[in-house]
Amino acid sequence: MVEPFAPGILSKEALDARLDALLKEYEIVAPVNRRGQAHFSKIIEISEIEWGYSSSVIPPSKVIYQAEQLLMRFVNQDGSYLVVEQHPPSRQRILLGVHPCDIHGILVLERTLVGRWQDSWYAGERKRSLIIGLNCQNPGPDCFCSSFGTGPFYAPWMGQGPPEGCDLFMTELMSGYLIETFTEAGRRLLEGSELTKPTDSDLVEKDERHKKTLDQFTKHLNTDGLDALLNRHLEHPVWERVGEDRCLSCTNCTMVCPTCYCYDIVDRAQLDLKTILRWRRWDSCQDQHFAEVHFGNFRPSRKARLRQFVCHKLSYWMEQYGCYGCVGCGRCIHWCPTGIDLTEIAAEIRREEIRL
Amino acid sequence: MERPRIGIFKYSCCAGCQFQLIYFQEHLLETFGAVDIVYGRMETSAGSEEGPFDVVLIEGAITESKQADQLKAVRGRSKYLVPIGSCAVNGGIPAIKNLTPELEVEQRVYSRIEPIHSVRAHPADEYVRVDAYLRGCPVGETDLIELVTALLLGTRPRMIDYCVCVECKRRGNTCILVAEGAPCMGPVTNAGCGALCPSNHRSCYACWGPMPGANAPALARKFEAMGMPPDEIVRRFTEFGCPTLEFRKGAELYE
Amino acid sequence: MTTKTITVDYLARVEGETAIEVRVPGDPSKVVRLRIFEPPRFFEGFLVGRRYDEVGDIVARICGICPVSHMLTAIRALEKAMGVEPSEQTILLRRIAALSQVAASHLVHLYMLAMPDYMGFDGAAEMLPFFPDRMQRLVRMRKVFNDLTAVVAGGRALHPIGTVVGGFTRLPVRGELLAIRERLLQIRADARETVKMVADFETPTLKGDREYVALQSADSYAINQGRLTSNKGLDASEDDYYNCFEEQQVDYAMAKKVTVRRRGGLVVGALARLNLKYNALFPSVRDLARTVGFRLPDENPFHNNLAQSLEVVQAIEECVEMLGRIELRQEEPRVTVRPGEGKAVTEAPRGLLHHWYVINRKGVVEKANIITPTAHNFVNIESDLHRLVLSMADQPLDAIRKACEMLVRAYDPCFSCSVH
Amino acid sequence: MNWILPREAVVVAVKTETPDTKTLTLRLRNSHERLDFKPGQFNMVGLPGIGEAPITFSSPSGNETFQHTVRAVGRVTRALTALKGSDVLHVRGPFGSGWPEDEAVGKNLLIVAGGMGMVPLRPFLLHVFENRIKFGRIVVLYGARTPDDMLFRDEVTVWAEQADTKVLLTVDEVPVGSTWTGPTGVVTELFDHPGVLLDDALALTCGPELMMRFVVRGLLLRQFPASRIYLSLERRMRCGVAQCGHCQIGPKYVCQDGPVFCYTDLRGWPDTLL
Ligand SMILES: Cc1cc2nc3c(=O)[nH]c(=O)nc-3n(C[C@H](O)[C@H](O)[C@H](O)COP(=O)(O)OP(=O)(O)OC[C@H]3O[C@@H](n4cnc5c(N)ncnc54)[C@H](O)[C@@H]3O)c2cc1C
Ligand code: SF4
Ligand code: SF4
Ligand code: SF4
Repeated sequence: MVEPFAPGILSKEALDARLDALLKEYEIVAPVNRRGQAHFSKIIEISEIEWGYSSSVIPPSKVIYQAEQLLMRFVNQDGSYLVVEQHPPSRQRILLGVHPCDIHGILVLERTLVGRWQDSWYAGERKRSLIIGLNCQNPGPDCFCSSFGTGPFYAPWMGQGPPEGCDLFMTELMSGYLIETFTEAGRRLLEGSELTKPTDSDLVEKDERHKKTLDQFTKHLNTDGLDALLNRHLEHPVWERVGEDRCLSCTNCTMVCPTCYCYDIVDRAQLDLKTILRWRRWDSCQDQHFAEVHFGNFRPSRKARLRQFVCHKLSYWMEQYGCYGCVGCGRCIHWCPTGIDLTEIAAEIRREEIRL
Repeated sequence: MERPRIGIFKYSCCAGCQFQLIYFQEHLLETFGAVDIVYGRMETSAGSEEGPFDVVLIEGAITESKQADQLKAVRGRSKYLVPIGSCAVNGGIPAIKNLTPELEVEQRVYSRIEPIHSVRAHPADEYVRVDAYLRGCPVGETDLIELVTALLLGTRPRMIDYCVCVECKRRGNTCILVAEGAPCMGPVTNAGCGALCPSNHRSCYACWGPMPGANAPALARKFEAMGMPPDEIVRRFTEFGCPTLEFRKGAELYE
Repeated sequence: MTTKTITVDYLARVEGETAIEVRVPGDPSKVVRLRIFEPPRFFEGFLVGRRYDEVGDIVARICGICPVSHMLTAIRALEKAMGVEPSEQTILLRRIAALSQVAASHLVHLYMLAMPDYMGFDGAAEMLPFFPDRMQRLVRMRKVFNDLTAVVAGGRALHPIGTVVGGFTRLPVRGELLAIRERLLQIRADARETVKMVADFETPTLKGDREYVALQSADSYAINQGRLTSNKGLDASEDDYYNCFEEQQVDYAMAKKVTVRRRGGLVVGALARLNLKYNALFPSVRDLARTVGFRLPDENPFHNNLAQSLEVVQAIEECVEMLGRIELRQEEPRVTVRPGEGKAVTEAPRGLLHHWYVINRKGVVEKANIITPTAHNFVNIESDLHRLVLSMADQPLDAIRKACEMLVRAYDPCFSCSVH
Repeated sequence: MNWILPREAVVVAVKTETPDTKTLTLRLRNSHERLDFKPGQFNMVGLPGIGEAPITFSSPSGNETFQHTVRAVGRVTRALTALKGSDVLHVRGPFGSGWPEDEAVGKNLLIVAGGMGMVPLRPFLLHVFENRIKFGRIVVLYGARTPDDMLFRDEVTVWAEQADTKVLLTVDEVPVGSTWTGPTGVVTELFDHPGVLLDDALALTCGPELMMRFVVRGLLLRQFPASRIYLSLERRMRCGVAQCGHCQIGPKYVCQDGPVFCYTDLRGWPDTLL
C-alpha cells in the first residue's frame, strides 16, 4: 500500500480548473441533480456537479457493478455454439465526489465480487475507475453511517489499516478543498496544480466540520453485538408484522444498496437462433422467486424475505466477510415506498430483549 | 426444428397485441421466417381455425359465451395456449365494465340492447388451462421474443415475473413514488415494459396487470397515507386487471 | 334470374371482426350488410366514473393501430371541458405524433392488408418470399414512424404513455428529434416508391356521387383540429358536430351508423381529405400526385389506397419541416380540474374521429360518446357494395365476392374502433 | 481462465436410469483438459439459450470421462436429458465442498439416500469400495418413491455383496405388478434394523430436504452426535462461486460452504426444512 502523501489545499477555482483539464482526458462520473435527486452520471461540464449532495439514488459502487452486463455471446457455427467472451472497457474514468459511506460500500461489495473467484467485469470496471472521495457535510434524515464509523468523514476502514478504496480525498473548507492523496494514480491526477500547505486552522476547521456534521445525524443504530442479537431473534414477530403489512417485495431496498450483489443470469436468443446472449443482471432476495427451486420455494413469505435482507446486512455478513453488510447509507430506508427501516427493526428487537 | 404452427384468435380487444406481434418493428421479417401462421384473420385469408396448432395465441378478453365456447374448442387443438396482452391475461381495460352492472353499462351505449350478447369480461384462464402468459398492453417485446425463441429451442419460456420497480432501478431511475409522492403502481405491476412510465416521469398505471402475488393492500394503504381519496385508490387498482385477486385485494379495502 | 347470396363470414386482413352479406342481384338495398360482429366493449359505458387523467390511456385501447388519435381526441375534448389551453409547443408536438401515426397506419394497411389482394396472395407472410424487397421497405419506413411516435408521444408507438391532458410528461430532447429527422429524409425515396407501387395496382372502377367530409383549416393540412367541411357545402365548427351528424343503432351490426343530417351517407378518410384539401398538400406532393395520375375529384373508393400513400409522403415532408424548426422549451402539464363539457373532432388515419365528454367537479366523467371513422363510413361502404354488385351482376360469384372484400378493405375499415 | 466461461463437453454415452432420469457420460471436448473433482462437488451444466443448472458428479474423479445423472424437472434438466451421443453441452466447475473423505477414514459409515440423493453419494461410495480397507463397516440405506425410481440398482446389488457392508432398501409405494419384496415405508424406519446404527460412525445423507429433516431427527433421537452428520443440500444457483446470492442459508453459501454441510453448521438458520 502506498503511504499517504502530504495533504494540500486547492482553492475552489483551482479545483475547477484542474477538473476542467481532467475532463478533457477522462470520462468523469459525478453527482448531478436530476429533478431534485443526485445521480452519478457522466458529466459534460464541471458546473453540473452537485457538490453538496446528501446521497445519490444509485450508489457509486453500482456504477462500477452494472445493472446489466453482457457476459458472453454464443455464436452458432455449423450447429454448435462458439463462446465469445466479452471484455470490459479499459479506458480510465474518474468517479468523483464519492462519500465515505459509499467508498466503504465499494470495499464491502468487493469482498464478494473480487474474492477467491473474481468477477472480471466488476474487476475491470473497478480497475479503470479512479475514485475521488468527498467528505459528507450534509447527511440526510435516513443516514446513519456514523453508527458504523463508515462516515460522514473518511477514516480507514473500521479504524484500522491504510486508507483504501480511493485515490484522492477531498474535504470542503472555507479556504477551498483539503486534498489528501492516497495513491500514486491520485497524485498524478493533481499534477500541474499548485497545492498549498494546510494551516493549523484548516485542520481545526476540518475537525469542527466533522463534529458539526456528526451532530446532524438523527438516525442511529446500536451496533453493539448486533449480529448475535439478530441471530437470537430470527423468529421475532417483527418480521411477520412488517413483512406482511408493509413489504411490497418491490426490491427497491436491495437495488439501491451499495453492498447488495445478488444477480441472476439469463440467456436471450435472437429470433434466428444464430446468436445467444448471456446476461448477468441485478437480482434481489426480495423477489418472490429468488429462493425458488423446481420443487418449492425456500422463502415463500415476505416475512422470510425481509428477514433475509435485514439479517444478511446486520448479521450473516459478519460471519461471511468479517464485517457488517451495511454501511449506514440509509438508502434502503429512504427508497422503501412504505418506509421500512432496518434500524427500527433492530431497535425493536433490542428493546424487547432488554425488557425481557 | 420445424416452424411452429401458430393460430391467433382475437376476442374483445383493440387488436394491438396482434399488431405488435405480427408487424412489430424490426423483427417482422424474422418472425415471418420463424413461425408458420396457420390461422389469424388479421394476417391472412387462408387457413382454418380447425388447426391443429403448436401454439395458439389468445388476444382479448372473453366477453361473449360463444367466444368461450370457441376458446374451449381451440384449447383441444393446440399443444400450447398462451393468452397475449393484458385483456387476455387479466381482463385488461375491457374488464373495467365489470365494476358496474352489465345491463347498466350496455344501456349507456345502446338504446336497444336485445341484439347484445355480452357477459362480464374475463381473462382466458377463467375458461381454459393456459401454458404461459404473454403480458403487456401491448405485449412486451422481450417476453414475446422469449416465447418465440423458447418454442424454436424446444424449451419453456422464462417470462418476466418480477415487478416494475426492478426494471426501474436497473435503469437507475429516481423512484417517483418516494421522491414526488406520485401514485406509482410499479411495486405491484408485472414488469416487462422496461419501466416505461417512471422513466418518462409519470406514474405506472399498471397496464401490464398485477405481478402474481403482489402485496396490493400495502400499496393501497401507502396511497391512503399520501392523502389519496378512497375512490381514487379504487380507480388505481381497477383500470387494468380488476378481475385479478391481487388488484381486488387492493381495491376492496377502499370500496 | 335466381337470387344468390354472397357471404364472407369473417373478413380477413382488416382491423377487427366483420362479415359481409350481399344478395345478388335481388334488391340490394335490403340485403347488403356489413354485419359487424366485433364484440362491443362499451367504452362509453365504463368511461363513466373514471377520472379525466385515465381517459387518454383507456381510449387508446379502443384501437391498436390508431391509439394516438383516440388519445389526442379525448385529451383535446377534456381540455376544452376543463378550460386547459395547451401550449403552442404541445400543439406542434401533437401534430407530429398524429402524423407519424397516420403514416404508420397507412403503411400497414397498404403493405400488409391491401397489397396481398392486388398481388394475388392470402396474406403478407405468403407474399414475403416473392417480394422480400417490398416487405423490407415497409419495415424500414414503419420503424422510423414508430420511433417518431414513441419519441414524441412517449415511450412506445402503441399506447404511448407520455401524452396527457395538458401536454407531455416528458419532452423529447432535440437530438432525438434531429436524429429521426435524418431518418425521415432517408425514407423519402421509399415513400415515393410506395406511391408508384400503389398507383400501379389494378383497381376496379366504381364511380358515384358521394359526400366527402374532412376537417379543414386555413393554414395547414388539418389533422388534430379544424372546421367540419364537405363537398356538399357543410362548413361547421366541431362544437356543432351533433347538429351536422346523426348516429343510429342498427340491429345487425354492433357499430352504429352515422349520416349527415337530412342528407345521408358520407365518406371520410384519406380520399376524402385529398379531395377536399388537395391544395393544402406540399407542392412536391401535389406534383407527385399528378405524375401518378391522381385527378380531382377522385370518386373511385379503391383509390383510397393511393390517397393513403400520398399522405405518407405528405407526413414525411411535414414532419421534416416541423422537426427542423422546433425549439423545445421545458414545460410541465398544468391542469386545474373543473366541471364542463367538451367536444373534439380530429382526423384519424381512417377519417373523422369524434369524442365528447361531460365531467364533474372532481374531474370524473359523467357522460361520454365516441364516434369513429368507420362508423362515419358505414352507410357508404354498404351503398358502394351495392353499386359494385350491380355493376358486376353478370360475373361469377367468386369474382364478385373477391371484389366485395377488396372494396371493404380499400376503405381500411377498423371494426375495433367502430364498435369499441 | 475466467470461471464464468463454460467449457464444452461431449456426450459419450447416455444411460436411462429411470423414466425421467438419465446418466450422461461426458468428456471435455478439448482433450488436453481434464476435470479433477471430489465426490460431492458439482458442475454448472448448461446449454446456450436454455441456461445452467448445478449438477453433481455422479462418477468418481480421475478418469478421462465423468458422469452426471440428471432428472428432468425443468427447463435445463429437460434439455439435458434429451441429449444424445456426440451432442455438446457446457460445463463449468468443479465447485463446492465434497464429502468429508479424510474424516471418514477409519470410521464406520452410515449412508442414507433418498431418490436422486444417491447421485452425489455414488462417487463417494465407489471411492470407498475402491479403498475398502481404509474404512470400517458400511451401511447403506436407500429409499425411493417406487422400485422404478431407485437409481443404480445393479451397483447397489454389488455393494450389498461386499464384506462388512449392509444395504437396506425401502420404497414408499409398490405399484401393482411390481416384483418388489423388500420393505415399504420411509427410510428412517430402517434405523432400527439391527446393525444399522454403529458406534464411531459418520452419517452421510442426501435426498429431499424433508427426508433429510427426518433422517437428522431420527439420528439425533438415537443419540447420534450432530457433528457427525453430513448432508448435501440443494438450492437455486446461478454462479456456483458465492456471488449470485441465491443459495444462502443464514451465513452459509450452499455452493461454496456446501453443498455438503456438517449438520452443526446448519443448525438454527432459517429458511430450510431441516
Ligand atoms: C449442488 C447441487 C447439485 C445438484 N445435483 C443434481 C444432480 O446431480 N442431478 C439432478 O438431476 N439434479 C441436481 N440438482 C438439482 C438441479 O440443479 C435442479 O433440478 C435444476 O436446477 C432444475 O433446473 P431446471 O432449469 O431444470 O428447472 P426449472 O424448474 O426450470 O428451474 C429451476 C428453478 O428456477 C426457477 N426459474 C427458472 N427460470 C426462472 C426465471 N426466469 N425467473 C425466476 N425463476 C426462474 C424456477 O422457478 C425453478 O424453481 C442439484 C442441485 C444442486 C444445488
Ligand atoms: S442496508 Fe440500507 S442503509 Fe445499509 S448499506 Fe444497504 S442501503 Fe445502505
Ligand atoms: S417509480 Fe414506481 S416503479 Fe420506479 S421504483 Fe418507484 S414505485 Fe417502483
Ligand atoms: S410503467 Fe406501468 S403503465 Fe407504464 S408501460 Fe410499464 S406497466 Fe404500463
